[in-house]
Amino acid sequence: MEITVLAFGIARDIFGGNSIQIQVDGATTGNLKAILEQQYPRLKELASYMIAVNDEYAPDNRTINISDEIAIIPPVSGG
Amino acid sequence: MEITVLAFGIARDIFGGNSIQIQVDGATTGNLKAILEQQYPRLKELASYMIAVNDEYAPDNRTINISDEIAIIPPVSGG
Amino acid sequence: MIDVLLSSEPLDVTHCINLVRSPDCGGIDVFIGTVRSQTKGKQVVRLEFEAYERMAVKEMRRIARQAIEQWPVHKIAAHHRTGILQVGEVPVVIAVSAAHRDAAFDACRYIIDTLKQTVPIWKKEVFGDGEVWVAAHP
Amino acid sequence: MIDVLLSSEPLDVTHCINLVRSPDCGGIDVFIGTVRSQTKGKQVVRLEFEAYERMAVKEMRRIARQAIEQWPVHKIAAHHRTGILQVGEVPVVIAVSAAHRDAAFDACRYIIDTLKQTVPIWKKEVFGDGEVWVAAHP
Repeated sequence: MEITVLAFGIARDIFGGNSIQIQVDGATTGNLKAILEQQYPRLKELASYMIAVNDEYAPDNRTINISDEIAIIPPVSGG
Repeated sequence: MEITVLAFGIARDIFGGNSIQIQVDGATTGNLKAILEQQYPRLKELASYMIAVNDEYAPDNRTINISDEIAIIPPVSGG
Repeated sequence: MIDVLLSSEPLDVTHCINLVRSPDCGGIDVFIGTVRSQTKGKQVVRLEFEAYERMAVKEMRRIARQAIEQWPVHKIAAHHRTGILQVGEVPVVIAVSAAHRDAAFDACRYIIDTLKQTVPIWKKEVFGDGEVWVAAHP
Repeated sequence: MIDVLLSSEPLDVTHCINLVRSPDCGGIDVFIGTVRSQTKGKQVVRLEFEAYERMAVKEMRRIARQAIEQWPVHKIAAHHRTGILQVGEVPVVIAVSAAHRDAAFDACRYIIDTLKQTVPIWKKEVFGDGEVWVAAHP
């Protein structure tokens, strides 16, 4: 299935846009990270990053469904 | 010598006015406290009180001079 | 009472304070972030804040709820800017009221500390000779 | 910069904040005392504050100087009311700015905690059926 990954901050610069389409099948957030890092190796240079599923931080073993809203969350720096 | 002791808060109620005249000679602040407590026994019911000399808290062994401004400082409760 | 706002308009500190005032409260602690003119010795031209808006608001509410569970506080306002901010402008205001001041101080500090760690908002520092996403790299 | 005020007029919180704002500062912590409607379950009609004015101002300055010595803070405003205050009114405002927020929080809290212990200001709580000088008796 093809999912949309929203990007913010430096991830938007790395992706070259505020979202990307990516092909994953029966994937977890952990699998998604591996796929993203393969296609966008600069992600590995970040201090850290998280995946959010439906507006919440998700652990690496979270299964991704077609209806989920997925976002990549680079190190936050609000305040 | 006769000195003026300024009074605030509950000390004003105890003295019945915002200052009193009191006779002391070669006294320290500690002596002054003893004299005040004799004349105004309700001072002994306070949680504590201090003597200020010239706008500063004074230790009990501070000698009192005729030119000093003396005040009795009952427990403070600002803020 | 929790009042959370993410806004591209200037924040109103007085409004935040009025939101948390209450006759049941003896004290209000307010933290106001302000844009510094320099960081690590470099002159800052401006800051640009961007947010994952829906998640940011949700996360700010979650932090405020945690604070209310942990400390006896009455009301919390947590307002955060997005967009371009000049030196001296206010990216964030946290106002917390409580019957007693210790709870207001503790909760206010917890909220700003946690906000900086978990709320999906990103700050780009723009200098005369370049720009950097704060905290992105080790 | 230290700005100390003892006033029988209502305090201006916004003015206190503006006094400490600075392009060198990343954060301001503000403590605002407010008159509570009740204390130990009794309804408060009003508070009356009285001060040994010259000594109180001197002591507030001393506390602010101590805070500047102990923490890397830039500017401090410490304003305190005298006279009669109704429920909801503001007896005290402490505003502290600093490059980094930890110093602002620590210094602000130190100042209000120490002010309550040492500054010669007295508060009388007036109830429907009597009045009491706060903290006077054990």
